[in-house]
Amino acid sequence: MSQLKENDDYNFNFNQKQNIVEAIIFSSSEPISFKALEKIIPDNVLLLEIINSLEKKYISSGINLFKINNTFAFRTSFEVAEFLNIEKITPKPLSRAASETLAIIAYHQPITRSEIENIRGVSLSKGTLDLLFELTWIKPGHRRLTPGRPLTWITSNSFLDHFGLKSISELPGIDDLKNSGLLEKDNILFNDADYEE
Amino acid sequence: MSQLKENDDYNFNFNQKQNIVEAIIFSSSEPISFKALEKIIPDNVLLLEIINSLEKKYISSGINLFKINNTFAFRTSFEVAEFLNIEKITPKPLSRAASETLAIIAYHQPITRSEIENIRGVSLSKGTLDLLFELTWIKPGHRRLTPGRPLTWITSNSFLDHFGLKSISELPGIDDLKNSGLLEKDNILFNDADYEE
Amino acid sequence: MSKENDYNSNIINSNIFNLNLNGFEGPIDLLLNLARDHKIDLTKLSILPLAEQYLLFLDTVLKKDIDIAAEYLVMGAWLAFLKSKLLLPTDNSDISDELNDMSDLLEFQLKRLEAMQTASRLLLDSFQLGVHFFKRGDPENFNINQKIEYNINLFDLISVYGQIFSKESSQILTIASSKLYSVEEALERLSNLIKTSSGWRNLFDYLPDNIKDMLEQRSAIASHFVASLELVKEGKLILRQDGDDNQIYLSLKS
Repeated sequence: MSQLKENDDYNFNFNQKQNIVEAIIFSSSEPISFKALEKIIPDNVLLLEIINSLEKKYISSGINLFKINNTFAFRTSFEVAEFLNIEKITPKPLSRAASETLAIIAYHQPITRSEIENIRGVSLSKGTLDLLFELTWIKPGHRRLTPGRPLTWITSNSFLDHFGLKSISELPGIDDLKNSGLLEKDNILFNDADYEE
Repeated sequence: MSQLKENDDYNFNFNQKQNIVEAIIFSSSEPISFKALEKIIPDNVLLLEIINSLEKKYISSGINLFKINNTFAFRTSFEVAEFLNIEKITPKPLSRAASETLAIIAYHQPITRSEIENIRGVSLSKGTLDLLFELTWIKPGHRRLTPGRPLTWITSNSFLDHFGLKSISELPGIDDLKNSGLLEKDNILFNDADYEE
Repeated sequence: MSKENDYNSNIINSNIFNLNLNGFEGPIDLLLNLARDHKIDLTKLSILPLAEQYLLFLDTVLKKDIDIAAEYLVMGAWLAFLKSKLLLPTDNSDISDELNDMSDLLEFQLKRLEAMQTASRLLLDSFQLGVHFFKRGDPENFNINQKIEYNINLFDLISVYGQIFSKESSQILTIASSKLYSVEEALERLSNLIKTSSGWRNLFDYLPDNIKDMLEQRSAIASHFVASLELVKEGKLILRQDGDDNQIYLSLKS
């Protein structure tokens, strides 16, 4: 009876400890060393047991526990990786010109290239509209019935998708922006302003 | 014989497909939408089955599959929370105004700025909505079909993700609050005040 | 301290008096604090004592010469009105209905704000991502569904838009660019011209003659003079000036 109790306890502890190690490896921003894990589970033998058990647990999963030079990390399994064509993509911030242009199109659509230039006060470099078009966030609208019949630009459905909007009317208007402080950048945004009232 | 073969095939496929879905969700630090997963597994029913199976697989692990409003993410389980005191970032505490505003938006959404002001009995300082928006916890919702078409605010998926909620209905005590009528927005003490946006 | 204690002494002993209005998020918040401080039951709210406390508090704060926000005064006036109505005995059922409605509304507002304050504490006390539970620390990226490698969210988009407008409305001093004759230009011009010249010649003969703008003209004189000094330094030119206010002559160094 007491033996059983002890066994139960042991199992409970083992599972819990394994869960902790699992969570730590998962949340670590780089492969974690055996040494670092020893700080949590000082018992060497037990730690090794836990790691082996974790390795087994993931052996036929989409992710595996990888051992690299005595460090541990979860990585997509080779089988799946092959299938999914994994590539490291480093997210890139959109250039200032492109973000401004996109915002202007969103708020003023349909709008021609020269109207955008008017609002921004600088001429639009060639690649800016191209990039936004390539990202499928903008698309050509109708042509203006003015001399030269300039093309207008409007935002697309994937623009709405990307920004989580149901319709363009959900964009906060100028008054909303004023009320939320967004129009007073110098006071509110992009400095470590004190947000206390 | 052929039946068996088919069954094997089915199992193989199911496991492989589950592994792929697992790897996709696991590899990302941000939640993956059902929509995105559908591009890999177009069969809706199968996809749902896979997700449920994955959820079960991780149910007593150190990491769990979190369902956040039709998006999916792996997060370390709440059970090991107290043991994970590594790499902890203490977030800057929200001001009282900001945290009350966040709660009011969460429980009363969709809600306009003036309705928030009405509930708190004080005007909202600039920067409060701004800050919550910058944290990506709130986003603009539809406009009210009332004069001035005021913009409403709602919470976002990253709000749910941040607080470990599946949906708004999991907000602490929301059912009781609803039943007690305390989530009504249209009771205004001073109706002579100009609360329109 | 017994319940029958005079409200006034109660209030004066209260900690709230050490605070000023800055400690409160508006009049309802203040009322709620007063109610809590004096253990007034919100479910069967009696307006009279609460109104008295509020007015007394306001009075004290005013005496301390603190600017009081309009919303506190509006609430004060409203409560004073309510108090006077409550103190007058009335048989008029319309008025008592109205009073009931008003106190119901106030009670509702207090309860609702209290509920929201509790909710915000519950929310912020619950598990938070990055504090109590964690996301994948070292994400891998797949090349699927991720055609877009640019990260910009709605907030970024809108604040960028806001900035365009604040740029427009704010007065930024821009210095109009003026056409000036640069030293580099003058140096290139002068070195070319002197190659073909012989003997002593006035520096002014070398100035460009197509400049109409006065400022540009003067800048050309200055830059050509600096350029001539540079050429002297390089050993290509000799300069000569016979006295302080006389013309400057230059000649190729042979």
